[in-house]
Amino acid sequence: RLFRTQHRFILPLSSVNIRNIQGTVKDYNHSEVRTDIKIASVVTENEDHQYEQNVKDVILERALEFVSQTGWSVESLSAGAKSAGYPTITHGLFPNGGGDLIHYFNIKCNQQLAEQMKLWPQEDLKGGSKVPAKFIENAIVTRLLMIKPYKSTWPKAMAIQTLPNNVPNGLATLLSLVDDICYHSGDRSVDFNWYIRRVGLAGIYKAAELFYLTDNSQENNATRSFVSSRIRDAQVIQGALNLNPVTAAPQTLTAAFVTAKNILGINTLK
Amino acid sequence: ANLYSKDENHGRTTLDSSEIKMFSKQMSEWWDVNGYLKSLHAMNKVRIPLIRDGLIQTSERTLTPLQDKKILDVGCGGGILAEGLARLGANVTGIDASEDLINLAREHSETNPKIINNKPTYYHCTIENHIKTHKEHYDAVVASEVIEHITDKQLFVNSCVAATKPGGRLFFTTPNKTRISQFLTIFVVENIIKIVKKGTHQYDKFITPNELTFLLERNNCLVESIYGLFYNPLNNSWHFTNSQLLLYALQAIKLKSL
Amino acid sequence: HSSSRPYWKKNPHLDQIIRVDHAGELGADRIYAGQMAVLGRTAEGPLIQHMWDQEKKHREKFEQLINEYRVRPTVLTPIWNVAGFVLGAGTALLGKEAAMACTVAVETVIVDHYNDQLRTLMQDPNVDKEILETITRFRDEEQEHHDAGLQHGAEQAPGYRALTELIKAGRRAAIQLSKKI
Amino acid sequence: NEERQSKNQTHFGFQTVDENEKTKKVHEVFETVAGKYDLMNDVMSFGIHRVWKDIFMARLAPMPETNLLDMAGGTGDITFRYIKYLQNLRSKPTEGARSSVTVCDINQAMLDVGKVRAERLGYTKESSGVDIDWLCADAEQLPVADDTYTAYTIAFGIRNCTHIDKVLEEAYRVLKPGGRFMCLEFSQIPNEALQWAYDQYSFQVIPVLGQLVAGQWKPYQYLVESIRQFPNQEKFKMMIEDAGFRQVAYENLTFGTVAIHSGFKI
Amino acid sequence: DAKYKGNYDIIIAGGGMVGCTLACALAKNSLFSTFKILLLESSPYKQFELRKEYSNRVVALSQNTKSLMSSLNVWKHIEDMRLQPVKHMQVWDACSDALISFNSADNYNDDVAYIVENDVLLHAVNTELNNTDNKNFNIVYEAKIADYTLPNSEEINPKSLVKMNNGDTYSCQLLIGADGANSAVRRAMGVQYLSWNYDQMGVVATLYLAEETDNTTAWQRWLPSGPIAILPLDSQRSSLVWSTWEDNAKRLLKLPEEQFVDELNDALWKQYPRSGAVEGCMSWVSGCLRRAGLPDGAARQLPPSVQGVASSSRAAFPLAFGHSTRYVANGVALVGDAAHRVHPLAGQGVNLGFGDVKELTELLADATYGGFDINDPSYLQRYESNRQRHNVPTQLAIEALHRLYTVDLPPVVLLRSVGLQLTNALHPVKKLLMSHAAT
Amino acid sequence: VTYHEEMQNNFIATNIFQKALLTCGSAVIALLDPHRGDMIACLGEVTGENAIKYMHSKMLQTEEGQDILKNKPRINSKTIAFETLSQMPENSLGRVYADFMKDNNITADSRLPVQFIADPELAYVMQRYREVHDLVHASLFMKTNMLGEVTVKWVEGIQTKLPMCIGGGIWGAARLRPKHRQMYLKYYLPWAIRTGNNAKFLQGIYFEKRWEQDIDDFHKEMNIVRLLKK
Repeated sequence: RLFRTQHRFILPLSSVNIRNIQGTVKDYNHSEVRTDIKIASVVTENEDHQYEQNVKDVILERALEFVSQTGWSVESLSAGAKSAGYPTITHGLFPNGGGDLIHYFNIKCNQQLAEQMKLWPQEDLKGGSKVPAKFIENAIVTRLLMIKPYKSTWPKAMAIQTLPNNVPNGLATLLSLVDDICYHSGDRSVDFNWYIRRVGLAGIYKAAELFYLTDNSQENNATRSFVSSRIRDAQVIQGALNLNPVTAAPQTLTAAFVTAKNILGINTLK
Repeated sequence: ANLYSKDENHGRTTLDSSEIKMFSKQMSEWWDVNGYLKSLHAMNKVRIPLIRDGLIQTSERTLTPLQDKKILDVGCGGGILAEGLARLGANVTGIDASEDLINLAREHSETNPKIINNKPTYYHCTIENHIKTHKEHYDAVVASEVIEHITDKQLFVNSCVAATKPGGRLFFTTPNKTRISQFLTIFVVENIIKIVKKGTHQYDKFITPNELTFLLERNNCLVESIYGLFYNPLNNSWHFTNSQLLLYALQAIKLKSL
Repeated sequence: HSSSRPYWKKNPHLDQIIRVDHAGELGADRIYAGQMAVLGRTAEGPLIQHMWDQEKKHREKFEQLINEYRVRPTVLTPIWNVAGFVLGAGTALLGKEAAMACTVAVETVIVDHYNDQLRTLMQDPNVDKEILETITRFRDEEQEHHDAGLQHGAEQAPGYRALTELIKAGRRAAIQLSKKI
Repeated sequence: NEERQSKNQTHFGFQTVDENEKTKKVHEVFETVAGKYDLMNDVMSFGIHRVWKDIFMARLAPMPETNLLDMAGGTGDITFRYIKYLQNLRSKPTEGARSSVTVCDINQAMLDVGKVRAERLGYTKESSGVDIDWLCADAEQLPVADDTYTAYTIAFGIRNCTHIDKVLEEAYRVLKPGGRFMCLEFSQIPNEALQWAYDQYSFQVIPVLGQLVAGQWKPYQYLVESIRQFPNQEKFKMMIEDAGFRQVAYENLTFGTVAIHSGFKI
Repeated sequence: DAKYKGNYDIIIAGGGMVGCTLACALAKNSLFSTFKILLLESSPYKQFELRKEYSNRVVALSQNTKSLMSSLNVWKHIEDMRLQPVKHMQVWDACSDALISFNSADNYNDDVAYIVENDVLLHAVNTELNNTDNKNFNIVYEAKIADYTLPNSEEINPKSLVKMNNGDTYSCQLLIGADGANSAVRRAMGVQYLSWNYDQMGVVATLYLAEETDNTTAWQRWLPSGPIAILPLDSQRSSLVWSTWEDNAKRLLKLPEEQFVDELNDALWKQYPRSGAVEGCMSWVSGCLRRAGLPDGAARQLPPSVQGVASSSRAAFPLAFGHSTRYVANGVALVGDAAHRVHPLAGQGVNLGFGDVKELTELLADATYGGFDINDPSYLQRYESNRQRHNVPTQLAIEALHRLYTVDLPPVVLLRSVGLQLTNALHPVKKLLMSHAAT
Repeated sequence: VTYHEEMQNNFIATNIFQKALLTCGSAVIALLDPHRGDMIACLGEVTGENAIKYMHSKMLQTEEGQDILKNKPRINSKTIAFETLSQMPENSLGRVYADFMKDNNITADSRLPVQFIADPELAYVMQRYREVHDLVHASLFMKTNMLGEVTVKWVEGIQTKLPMCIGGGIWGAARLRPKHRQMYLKYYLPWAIRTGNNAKFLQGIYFEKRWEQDIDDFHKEMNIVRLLKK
């Protein structure tokens, strides 16, 4: 029973993989950890993982169609599995149930947005404002419009995302969304600004998301104006702090140190 | 004439042979403003105005306020204070027990361009011998950072007062004899920040303001004022303070003889 | 290559390396700034300036790497800014030797840290050659700084042993922290 | 224990016996224990084993059209929960989408107890809308064709099987592609202190309870020892993966006293 | 060689108001009668004659500056020409009408400030300079300075060298940089100059008031785009200092006169949208103040309305913050804008400069009177410490006010309005402010 | 198979903690549900350690006792030929025992093995006590109802000092019906105490050798006075 052919039943991708399990006859009662085949299996490990991920993605993709009837729930997943050719029980692949479906949907939309943003022209920052407002506005609004088909069930989805076991995934997709937007809008900051910009943008996106759910003006230009006004607010606040402490830190620090010495009266001409 | 005769004071002398040897060793760096004695140089910033304002009370300021005032600098060492006062136009006489220092002082006063026409005169003798020839001769007698090196303090003060004209003034600056001053002016200064040579000061030779006042009042003098002095090593500057725990400057006036 | 890899797929290994090295170089840069602020015009001025310029180049390189690999910089940048400056200025105030001792301590930690990283990077077969080469070059330059510090009387600093141990411990803690957050 | 390497010996609690003798002994143990089974379960786990089984079924979350093989499910605990779960599902099973469950056990006595109880609780084919049938078979050789079931559960049973890997392979064989394997079993507690306390409780108290409640000291001694013999979560997960299952994950309940292992045949 | 024009004790680079005043203070001091002092002024000498219409560059002098000027009896010359005392100053916030007013009554009825045109002040100082009997003092006009070579920090008696474009070189013991915001002396010193610009410009002009009043009140209104100040010149005319965003300032300059005047009146009178919460809070606070018997800021004078602007008197200058971390180096000192530069919203820029002059002259006098060199390090260090102790807090305060008043988000508006009300009500706090501004 | 192997087979090692737990548990269950014979047996074994040592020493004193300990005879259906006993002469001990078993339809086998006593000698003594218990009933002509049981418990308790017997005696008496209690106090208890003190050590009697002995003669030998209800 040394060699086992790993059966692939629904072949979303072509490669048949022989997962050879070396090592001595399995003696299950000994507790040695299988270190000897670590490196070799790393390669096969990835393929395996990829295959399993593909299966899950197929089920999730199919499940999306059922969201309109049964919402972001285990039922949709089960129906999705069924339509993908697996038994209804296979929804068990997703421990968080609806949460995993939403997570998959977020990842998919983020990737689509990233693809689109790559094609958009870099906005040249004329004038004083350092924040590429137009670019960010387009990005947020495009991302929000992706929710359109599931707009009716999205409030429920947001509620599910606040469940403790779904929060990490929710945060991860939000951070990656915001990171993509900042990166493609040209932000190359390497210090605390990195956090200020992303947190600000995340705030704006979440507010816009809530607003979008209530906005039913035709092709949602109410949301668009909401987003642009929030971005302007951010600009004003940043304007007020125009010398934001982080970038000037090195300069101000030395200056403050020397001035303090003078004021304390311990200045010397050296 | 040899001004250096001991017998008249029946064996007592303010001469301290071990102290003399030590001072001459420092002669080379004496005049380096940022060098070894930078604290002494910095002290001019407070003691010269103190002496100046002590002697003349006018609001009108001139470049040479101490014009034709005869001042005696006791223990003048290399002449740091003497030259400073000379710059203000005073007719300064400096005396010190160390011959090398006196030679150094004479030599330096030649090089200082600012006092070309008002060089102080230096004598190598002790105060008690000096008053033999200059009794009640000076408008002011200054003993700055001297008395804490003298063993026979009473003789020293008597001689200083004797050298002052009646109505003249005496100025003393010296560390106070307190534990704090011992810790700071001896231990910290000499061992840690090392700006004064080890062994310069001995605690038992310090004198408190009350003792000095007592000695002066015994010699018919009235102590006009005592200011505390504080040295900030970070930027080498002296300041007047009201606490006299560390060092103090004392100003006294010799009353007209009855 | 501008990587648009989704955030959580990145190699956490590389992610941490670039983040912690950037934090380290930022700290070193601020330490030298602190030393320059105090000893700028003294005899050691040019030496410190030279070392500072090199550190600046290191920091810029890592900032470029951060953008290239879209790495999240450490959230503690403002703290390292201030801490680095205070450490540099603080030790410089204690005297020239203390500043050199600080440099020696900091550089030893950075050199060891780089060596560890090189060891781990060597193991990973498909690692990016450019990063490997950069870290090796920086490690050598830091080694120079360390030796320069020693030549300029680091040992004579008052309480040399205690001071260096303290700074080393601080640096290691900083490295651990920057790895995580 | 090296001497086990001689002719295929296996462990029976801490004693080492011949393989076939183990099956006889297990049989015997179950005979004596069957009667007091539930009472003893409650006493030993202070009633928590019911919660474990509820959580187990919640994790399985069966949907209509599921046909479950409940291995070692003699007394029917899991099966009855399965049926109740399906009945509670909001969506009415569409026609032709009937779910089914096969209760299988090596021990006929347990099955009989299960049958009696099924009647009593009214879980019959007609009333519950779920086809139930009972099968007395050994988990290591199931008289069942390949790819028949969509779900395979085994609660507190696999520990008593002689060849765990054979059981897993059988499970893999009988499951349909996409089918799910789930196992609820005693396991090791990762935390040392808790493990020590658990050991004291298991070795000192449970046999005495057995003696007091069921008048049997030895079977419960065996029960506790077999728990210690069972591979820990990590090793058992590897065994499931070796059997071919994928997406294998485990979840500790009550600090690891009991663990739910799950795997998929995709 | 021929180009060497001799050694001076003090060389003052920059003949602006502060530079000339310092030169005058040194020349008139008897202590320095024997010192050779040189003033280098880049602009050519021009005869000044008092023209009827006012120049658009004015400055608000504090009591302290007045006492300095009168000690140099320059004040007499200014009074002979023209100046306008300010007896009452009113500052209010456009977004919330919170108000603070300073009047001479609270300040032992000395005037709050004096509005003087720059040229008048400069001329007064120059007249005083020219008729000193001090032979050792001379001025070089059209002195285009090429570069400075300053001594390094170790030298005992340092000497600075000043080289002109035409090759003339002067040397001096003490070089004083009074050459304005981008001071060449400061650059030569190589000290760190912390500066950032405000993306704002100060629009200045001479305005004709609608009706003739006894014009002794200075008005300042905080608009969201920046403060607009109306400083009294005489009974019909006032001077405008309007700090606003750069593009807005450029637009204002290009506007035809009527539109400019309308815009001006608009700025003074227009009601800005008010947030309910701020209103509620403000009225509650003023209620409490009234109950406590304190002035609640309700009594207010209405600002004048502007009828016209003097043709071609409109100009604008960029605004920036600047702080030189070191005011002194070995044998060098900085005074006035060369060392610090602030936003004009408090009109403190030039007063700080005159404060520097006063301090520096006093310290140099102390040094000389004590028999020390003119460039003695300890006295220069004391000058730097004393002045930074006064200037840096003032600069930070002005910077904070500027930032506070550029953000028009409701919470910030509420904060500053209540703050203004309270400072206006608490008399001691107001006095403290006025005394600090006066020194 | 010798007693040792059998004993080893049944023996369950228990430490003090387990013994304590067993004592309380079995005591409680025995009280709540007297039919749980195994609980009573278990209680006896766990608490009777010293008493068994005392019985063991008493048996060693008589020569007959030593024989029992040496041979370790067992009383169960295999070692007792029920038919031969029932054909024994009317008044013989064997016959009395056979009739007693027939009347209460008990067999010789219903005795539980000793599980918790480590030392095989003592374990045998306990085993012997259990197996002989019915014989004592028969020989004292005490029926197996509660009254008879309590009385035998008193006799055995006095002779063997087993805490379980004494406990059983007290507890059993408390549960007697009023009528029985009255007789118990009047006749049975005093008789039991008298018999317990005067009679020979019953455990030390090698019954298997005395099947033929006349019952009255047996009583005389053992100094037992039969209780005749007035």
